[in-house]
Amino acid sequence: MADQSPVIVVVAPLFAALLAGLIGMREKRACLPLTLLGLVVSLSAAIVLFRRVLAEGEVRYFLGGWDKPLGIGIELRIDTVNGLVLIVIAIVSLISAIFSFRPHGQRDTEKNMHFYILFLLLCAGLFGITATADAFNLYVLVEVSSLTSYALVAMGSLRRGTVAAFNYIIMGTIGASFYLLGVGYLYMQTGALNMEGIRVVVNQPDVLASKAVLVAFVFILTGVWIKTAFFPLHGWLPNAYAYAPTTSSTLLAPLMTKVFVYVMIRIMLSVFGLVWVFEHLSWSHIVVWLSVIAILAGSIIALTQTELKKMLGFLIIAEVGYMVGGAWLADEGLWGFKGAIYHIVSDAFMTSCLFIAAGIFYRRHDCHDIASLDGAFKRMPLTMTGLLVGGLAMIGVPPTCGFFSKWYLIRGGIDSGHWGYVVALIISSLVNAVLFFRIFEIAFFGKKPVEHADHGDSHGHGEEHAPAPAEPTGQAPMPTALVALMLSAGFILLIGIFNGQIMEWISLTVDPLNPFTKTPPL
Amino acid sequence: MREFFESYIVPYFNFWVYVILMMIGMFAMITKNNLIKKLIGMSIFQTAIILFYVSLGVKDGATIPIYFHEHKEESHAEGTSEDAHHKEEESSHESVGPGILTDAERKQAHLEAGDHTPHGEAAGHAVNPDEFTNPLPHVLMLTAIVVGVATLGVALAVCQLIYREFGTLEESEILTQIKQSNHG
Amino acid sequence: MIWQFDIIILIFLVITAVISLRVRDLLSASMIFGVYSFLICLLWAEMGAVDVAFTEAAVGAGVSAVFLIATVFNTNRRSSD
Amino acid sequence: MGMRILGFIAVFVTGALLTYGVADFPKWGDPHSPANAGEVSTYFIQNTKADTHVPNIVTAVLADYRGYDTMFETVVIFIAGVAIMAILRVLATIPPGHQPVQYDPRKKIAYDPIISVTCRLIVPVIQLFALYVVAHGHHSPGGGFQGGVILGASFILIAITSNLRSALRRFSEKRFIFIACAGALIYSGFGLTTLLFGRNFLDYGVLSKIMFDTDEVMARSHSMLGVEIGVMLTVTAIMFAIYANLSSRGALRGGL
Repeated sequence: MADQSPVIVVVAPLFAALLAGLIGMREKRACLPLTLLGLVVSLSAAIVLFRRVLAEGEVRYFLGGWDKPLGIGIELRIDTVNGLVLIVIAIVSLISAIFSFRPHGQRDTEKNMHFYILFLLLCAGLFGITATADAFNLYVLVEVSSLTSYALVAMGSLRRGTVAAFNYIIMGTIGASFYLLGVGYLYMQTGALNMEGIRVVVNQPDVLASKAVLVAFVFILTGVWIKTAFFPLHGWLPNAYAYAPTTSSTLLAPLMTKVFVYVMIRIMLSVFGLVWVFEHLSWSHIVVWLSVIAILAGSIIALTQTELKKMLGFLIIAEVGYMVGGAWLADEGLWGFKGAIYHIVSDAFMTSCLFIAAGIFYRRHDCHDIASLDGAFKRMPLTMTGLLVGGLAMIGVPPTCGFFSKWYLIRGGIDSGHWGYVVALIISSLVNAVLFFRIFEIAFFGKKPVEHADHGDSHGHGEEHAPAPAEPTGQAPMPTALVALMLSAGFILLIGIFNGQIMEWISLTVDPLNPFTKTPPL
Repeated sequence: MREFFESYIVPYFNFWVYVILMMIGMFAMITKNNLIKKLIGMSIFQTAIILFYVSLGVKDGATIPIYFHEHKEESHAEGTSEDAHHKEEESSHESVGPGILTDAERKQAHLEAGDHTPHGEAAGHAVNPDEFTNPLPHVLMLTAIVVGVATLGVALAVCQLIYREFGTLEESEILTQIKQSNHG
Repeated sequence: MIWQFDIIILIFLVITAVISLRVRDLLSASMIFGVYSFLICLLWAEMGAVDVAFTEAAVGAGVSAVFLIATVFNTNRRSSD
Repeated sequence: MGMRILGFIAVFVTGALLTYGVADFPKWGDPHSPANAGEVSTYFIQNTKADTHVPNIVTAVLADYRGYDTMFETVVIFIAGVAIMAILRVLATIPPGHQPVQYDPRKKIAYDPIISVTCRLIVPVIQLFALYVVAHGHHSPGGGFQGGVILGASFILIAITSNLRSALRRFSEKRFIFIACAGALIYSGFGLTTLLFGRNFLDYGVLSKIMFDTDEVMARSHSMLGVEIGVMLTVTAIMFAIYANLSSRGALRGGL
């Protein structure tokens, strides 16, 4: 079955979702095992696939067997970059599934079946986005993942969540439609939908000057930026993630924006080609300055937030700024570009870790305020350790992956001479340090007075008993949630330690396409 | 003026209308106060894109992308070639665009060969592509229409949820309510 | 494909789009949106995209107008703009 | 007001970009524009018949060449249904302290025998037509989506003209969830079967091994029909599910 692994990664969650729909009506408890099963199959297929990619190079898979001429069918193409992203998606969603044991913060708890179906289909959509090499198929899968995420956000119990979901739908539809429009322009100019087919035509001399291709690029980029929440287009993100149910946000926050950053990178790499993007277009200065604005704005707005999840939302916006800027640095060794890909991997785990920690706190306190973490270290040492690891990674402290991704990005910035970007990165790290040390201070020393008197009596109790008064759910789910947190914290450290290996894998794909070293093959 | 009209407006009329519809839809999505109106704007926005795609596939003098019917009683291998043959003869009279018509024998041989190779590499230039509208945009747009109605349905459900929570669908009133609940 | 016909439908299309966004009664807006969908379905049939036209007739003019009307009935019929 | 200005700016920028692009367009109806004369679309027009034996090129491309897209399109519909049920469906009792908005009691619409009897007569015809659309999708416009929507619309018609309860008696919630899942499973099941035979996902040709007296080409044609039936089931169930939830505010009681 190793030959079929590209498609198994994508369809395993799909089958699990459909079976969950059939079985879940009668037996609600079957949903979670099915979810885990589907994701484990995906993960193992992704690992098999990645080993195959390492052994024999790029893997191409033609659905329906339509391989000749290129582009009549739909192609999945896996190289080391998206092989890596597939594994990351599988692991993060598995962690989130473990965390989701007894979901919290939804309007009614009776809807476990619906939740898991949507959860699995979101994973299927993200896997599909990552694996595909067809520009239109990408659109369909973007809609699969978007529709599920709208629903996952709207399932929240908070009143404002509904409005956030509506804004998300409007912005998301504009983004996806812009992408579709851009693909239409490309199709008009090239007659192809396969990414490779488009790239070959776009790089032909007589098409290079085409205005329509330029417009297509702008539309695709804007559409993808809306989906990644790049700064001026970020409006939907903070509320949607902050008011989504806890479990949904542990899946959406780490994956949605990262996968769309990956889409941007894939478009630069495969649809237009780095030669076109960096040498023909030469817009990298503009985009890097935009990303500098995004980083600074995200960090500064995060400083003003009092709610933990909302603060994390703005930090995501700053992180998206890192990745977009890094991908456009256009330095000689493409360190920024590779650093951006590495940052996708590390940021997925960082965000996962932080949102899981925030989810545990929310479940405990029914309150998002940072001030409510007062003295939390004594009550929940393990959770705080997880938050500590996540926070240190966000700041960029050495053994964690956050340090290394910043290292590569800064190296790219220095090589390309974008000092503004380097300074913004450092300022943002300092802001992160301020933010997280503020939280740690509150949590470790309990400096602030207790603001919520009704929560006061839970002080001094151990982690395993005495639920907070406002919290109807019991303590049973806590161990799995902690396992999930520890897993993501562990991965943060692992990815940090093995950063050299991961960069090597990324270089396998990116270096041959580097337009600055030698003429790359079209 | 007339020249401008003939060279810029008429040949691109579909595209100009698509630009206009798209701007109308997008403007409504961003500025309308009523959420249902926003959704109508969203649908118009999406149909504008579909209009663009379908306009791409139009060919002057081409027919709909369906082959002429074959006779059911014939075995399919023979039926294909002969019917394609008939069809080609019939439609070549009306074909307006410059045709790349090949002789019947070659075509027949190609089609018969093509019947046995599922990937159809041997089935060469049997049918003149100028005779049929480009089918690919149609396929893509079927998907887009379905996606559009799915998004509309989910958005309407969220609208009803908002109405359940806030009692209104006017964005300004919802925002005031949120502000009040934040202060209160 | 008859371009005169095409242009007439396209002009009507813009008119119905503007009206359905201007009308303050949401029920009317939904109905006019149905008209819009039907016109666009006509346009596609005329451009040779029969399958798309069929789908649009069933989905756009039929079902999505019904969905809109169902929501309007369950919420508020008046719109401020 | 700020939103209005923002909207003007966004629309103006988009419009300017679009206008900038239009100048570079091929003329409308040009048979030799890159899209129309491209290798891909030419291939479809020339080889569909030999490859799949389906006269309707759109159906063939939809269900075979780009069948993976269509599978996810079905999944999109399925997601829409599940999402609406997840968002709107009122299953549990409303939690204490949560006060839903009171709705105005609407006027009862009088029972009209003419409408009700006419619809009883029309509904079977509509359903028959829907099945025809699906079955004849290979030869004429139509296929799973169109047929499914029409079939779903016939149930919606029952719900509108008599009431939601009598429609739900024919097509209960459990049943539509089941049918929606089953439809999507039929589609992906075709893919899984081809995988089990060792060919690529959705490569229907290999199914000639289990289909009686068919070669690979006819196997593709028949599999497409099977796939379209799966699509029809999902679309029918979900269209009705969406209507039932939207019209009754998720209570599946009352309705319009």
